[in-house]
Amino acid sequence: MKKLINDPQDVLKDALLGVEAAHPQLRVDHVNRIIYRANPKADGKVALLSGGGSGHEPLHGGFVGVGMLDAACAGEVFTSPTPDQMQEATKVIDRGAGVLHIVKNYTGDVMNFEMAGELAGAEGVEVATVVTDDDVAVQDSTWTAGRRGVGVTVLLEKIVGAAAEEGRDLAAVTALANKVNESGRSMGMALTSCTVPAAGKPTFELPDDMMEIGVGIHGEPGRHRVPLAGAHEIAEQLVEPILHDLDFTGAPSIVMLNGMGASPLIELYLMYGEVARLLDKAGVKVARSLVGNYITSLDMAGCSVTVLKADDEILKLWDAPVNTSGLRWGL
Amino acid sequence: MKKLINDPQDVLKDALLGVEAAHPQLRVDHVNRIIYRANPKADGKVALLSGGGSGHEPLHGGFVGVGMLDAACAGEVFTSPTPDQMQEATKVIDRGAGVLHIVKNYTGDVMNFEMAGELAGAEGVEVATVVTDDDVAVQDSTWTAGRRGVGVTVLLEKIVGAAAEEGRDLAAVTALANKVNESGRSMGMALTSCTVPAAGKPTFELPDDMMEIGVGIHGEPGRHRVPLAGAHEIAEQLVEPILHDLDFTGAPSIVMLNGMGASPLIELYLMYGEVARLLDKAGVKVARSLVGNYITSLDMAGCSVTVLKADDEILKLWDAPVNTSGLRWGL
Amino acid sequence: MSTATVPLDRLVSWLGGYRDAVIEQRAYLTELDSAIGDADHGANMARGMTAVMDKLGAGVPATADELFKSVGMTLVTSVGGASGPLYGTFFLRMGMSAGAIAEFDGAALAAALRAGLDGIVARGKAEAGDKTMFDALAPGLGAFDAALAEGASPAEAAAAAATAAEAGRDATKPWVARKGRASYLGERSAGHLDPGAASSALLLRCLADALGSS
Amino acid sequence: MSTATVPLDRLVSWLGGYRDAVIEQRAYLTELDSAIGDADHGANMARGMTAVMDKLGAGVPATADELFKSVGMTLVTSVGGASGPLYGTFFLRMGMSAGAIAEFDGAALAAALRAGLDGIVARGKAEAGDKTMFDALAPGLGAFDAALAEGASPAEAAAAAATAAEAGRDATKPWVARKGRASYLGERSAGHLDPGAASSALLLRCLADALGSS
Ligand SMILES: Nc1ncnc2c1ncn2[C@@H]1O[C@H](COP(=O)(O)OP(=O)(O)O)[C@@H](O)[C@H]1O
Ligand SMILES: Nc1ncnc2c1ncn2[C@@H]1O[C@H](COP(=O)(O)OP(=O)(O)O)[C@@H](O)[C@H]1O
Ligand SMILES: [Mg+2]
Ligand SMILES: [Mg+2]
Ligand SMILES: [Mg+2]
Ligand SMILES: [Mg+2]
Repeated sequence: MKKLINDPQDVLKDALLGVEAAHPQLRVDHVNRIIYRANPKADGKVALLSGGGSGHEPLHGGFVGVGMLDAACAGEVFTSPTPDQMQEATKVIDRGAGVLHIVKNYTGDVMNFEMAGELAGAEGVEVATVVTDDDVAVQDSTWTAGRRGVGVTVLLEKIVGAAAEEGRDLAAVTALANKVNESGRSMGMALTSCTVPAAGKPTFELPDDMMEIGVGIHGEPGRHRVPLAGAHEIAEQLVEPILHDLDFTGAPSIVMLNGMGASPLIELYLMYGEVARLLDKAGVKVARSLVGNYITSLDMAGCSVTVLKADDEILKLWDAPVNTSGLRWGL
Repeated sequence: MKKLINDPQDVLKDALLGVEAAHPQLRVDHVNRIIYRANPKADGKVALLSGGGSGHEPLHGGFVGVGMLDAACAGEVFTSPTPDQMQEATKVIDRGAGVLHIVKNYTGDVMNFEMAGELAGAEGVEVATVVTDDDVAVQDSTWTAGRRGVGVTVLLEKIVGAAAEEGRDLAAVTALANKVNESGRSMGMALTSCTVPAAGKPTFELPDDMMEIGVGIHGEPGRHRVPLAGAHEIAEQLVEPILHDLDFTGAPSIVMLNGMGASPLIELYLMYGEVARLLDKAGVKVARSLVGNYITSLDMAGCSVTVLKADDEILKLWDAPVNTSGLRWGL
Repeated sequence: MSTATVPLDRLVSWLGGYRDAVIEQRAYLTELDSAIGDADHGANMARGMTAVMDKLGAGVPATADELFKSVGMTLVTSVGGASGPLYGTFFLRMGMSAGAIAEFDGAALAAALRAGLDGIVARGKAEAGDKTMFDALAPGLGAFDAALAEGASPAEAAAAAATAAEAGRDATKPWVARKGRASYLGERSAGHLDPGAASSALLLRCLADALGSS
Repeated sequence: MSTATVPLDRLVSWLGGYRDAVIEQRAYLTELDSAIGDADHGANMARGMTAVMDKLGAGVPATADELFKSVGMTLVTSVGGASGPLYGTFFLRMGMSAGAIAEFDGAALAAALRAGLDGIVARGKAEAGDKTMFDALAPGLGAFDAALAEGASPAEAAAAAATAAEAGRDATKPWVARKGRASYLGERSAGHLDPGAASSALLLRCLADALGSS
């Protein structure tokens, strides 16, 4: 295992020290592993909390700041944070208008946030929850834990963050969050496995001439192992299931071409070119796009595509100012 | 070789299609492989041109936009672009106040930009040149082609871009560029080699228990191959030669912890934490910082540290608005 | 020789033994989780049980309700993931079921374990055959009850439970997962043991060991 | 049998042969550049010479000045890196030295090659022993001149040049580079052939082959 780390058990602790040192606009609670805005938002506005296992950076800590999240809870690598972390964060960021929990649909995350919601509710904080589940790689969702929450989480945190900043109430913010989640679809692939630091070796072995289609963001094997193909074919294998799942024509879309962590930007742009061409051919109108590493899987090489069916309201919220370490414009 | 590409010969061409599709604020000349701002800056302002081999993204194309470059010429992977590209870009971006060529110190880049400068000069465009050479890994620079230009190039493009935007003349802009270059030092390391697409295999073999200290950004072996160490020790091996080369105390510094392309953000933050601690211990006051992939070496895992000795003027220019795909704030 | 009642310190030995076992089998549990999950189950259980025993090292409560509340809360707040809330709930419910006692008879222990399993089901909604820890615990507790009904001591019942849980764990191998992250793999989840079934069979084996030794 | 004069089409064959050779040895040149450079020399030379021959495919100029200007400009505008300006300048200067001739005698060819090498030195400031293409070309052209002085035909002189250039190339192996990106490696550049020395020894070998065959 070749990583820029000290003791594999200390990766999260050590990385949070770096986050704190790099970003004066953030405040890090090292005991509870929470990243806050240094300057809380105004009283009376809905606050946004997200969190999840570490190893997906910049998600979620990189999206804490004006226009997005108020705080993010960091779990161990690929392990949901715990209810006490979430409860603490919820209490701290509540400005009296309630807190929206943004939860990716994994059994662990859902259960821990559920417990946190109960605890915070008992303490008088109004909590609402949106569970993202946009991964079309998961089929037969009635026979599974449901679809995984992946790329749409990034777009949702931006859009809903802008709505909260505007001063909308908890019901409106939550309704918008659900609408965004329902309007987005993602599909991912891997060229290589990642290596969980504490495990010390790759989660799965992938021969040089094979790739995994339909992976999530936890280094899990995907739905199919298929022969390695060119960018053009890979793009088809990602875009086709997305378009098959939802009709994106007739509305402006926001598209994200996301890197899994170890694929360089030149490859991500190349993939985006392929994806944009396919979407164009299918009559999908791309209004906004994002190319880069936004929701990663440690040192996995690969990428994912997210398409979100937007409307004028969503585009306006998308364009609203945001100032986080991972996404920033207008500020 | 596992990459998100089609034909290895077409990587640059295909990636530029993606850049164009992703960024309406940029215009791509596919014949000459130049990335321009879609909206040129005002007449009478100095224009900035950079360029170099591809494979270092976001450098340079990702730094084209308001507050930084006016255009970037893209060469083949790790190969300087050609004088005709540079000449064309120089002519197009000149707003009558001359053009600064920002050149990283590699024999190829220097010679090609030199020829381009001669050609553009013959056509009546005033051209000045700054050659960055901040890599302290290159010792005995009298017996070599001089130090390599690496991380400081990113900081320089930002700072000098802001000065050009302010309306300073070519002599002032060039003087500032030289000052920034002389005030910055960098040092890099690699955990793995990268693979040049056209070569099809890693540039060098690095055993699992070894790392290279003092690499540049072209997948070249470094100055020393040493046993793999923890982040703490790696940080020492990067910071020590930088501080040994220039006294950074008594002035505010801008620090960049840069990823080589395949190292995930969680590791880069962890490294930044280590570097920040060492700088603090050495009495270096960090005023601004940047953590992420800014000047990369394809799919190499590893990182580099750049420290720039700043002053109030440089910090003011650093904080000025910038709107590029790779660096953005205030706009 | 096993005895008819189980004093609390025997259950503390159980927890200590389980801590040692998950640390020892950490790589194995992670291996199982690598095949059909995200390669953290070994680390999760080792971290959680280490935290549990560190907490108890500072002082062991005198009654079962306090003991298991402490264990459950420590797991909930130190593990995360799916196993944190599930194992945490298991112990929290055990404590609620047992009440302020300092010694269990067989029936009380069976009831507490059963309450724990019910808590797991309440949290995770697992059903038999979903390929989860339920599939080791449910047959294990079934065997515990059956053994008691036939007059066995708690130690004998625990041994029967462990054996049944191990069979339940092994039975998960060919199944396609329907809960947790293994379910995302669909057919590809078949052919591998469920990591949570493995760690919970181990939990009952440690119980048998703790009660069986004397 | 070699002849005393070299018509232009024979030099076009030289260029065509060199294109074929660098394509054939592309992996080898890249291998050399991987050891002490950035793994692109094979791709650079193959791209450049392919562009050169594609250009000439659309029409071959009738005089040496136009021919080599075209070759040089094509290399300058298609290669990039260090080798683009260096090889480009080599051919540009060859053309300027030769003038509007359609046939070379030995002396004119020697002068043109020498002018090309001077151009490389003017651009790159390489000195003997820096471990660059200079270290193959300089002994190569020295041998060319010496052979002519002894009455050899251009073909015989080219053969001597190629052999001397190959010896020059091989001599670079133990040296520590002082120019180009290999110099960044310091001592670690020793023990490897210089890629540019290899490609330029090949250039003279192809010249010998083109003039020698008839
Ligand atoms: N809904 C559920 N009900 C019961 N057990 C579950 C459920 N979901 C997952 N599990 C158990 O949790 C185990 C995985 O635990 P762990 O790896 O620690 O957490 P995570 O899946 O969050 O990484 C699975 O092997 C399975 O036995
Ligand atoms: N200053 C110089 N003078 C002469 N030849 C040089 C000089 N610098 C580099 N070279 C030659 O160029 C070769 C490398 O060419 P190439 O790999 O195509 O370009 P780059 O070094 O830009 O990647 C070296 O092997 C060396 O022979
Ligand atoms: Mg997990
Ligand atoms: Mg090169
Ligand atoms: Mg797991
Ligand atoms: Mg090279």
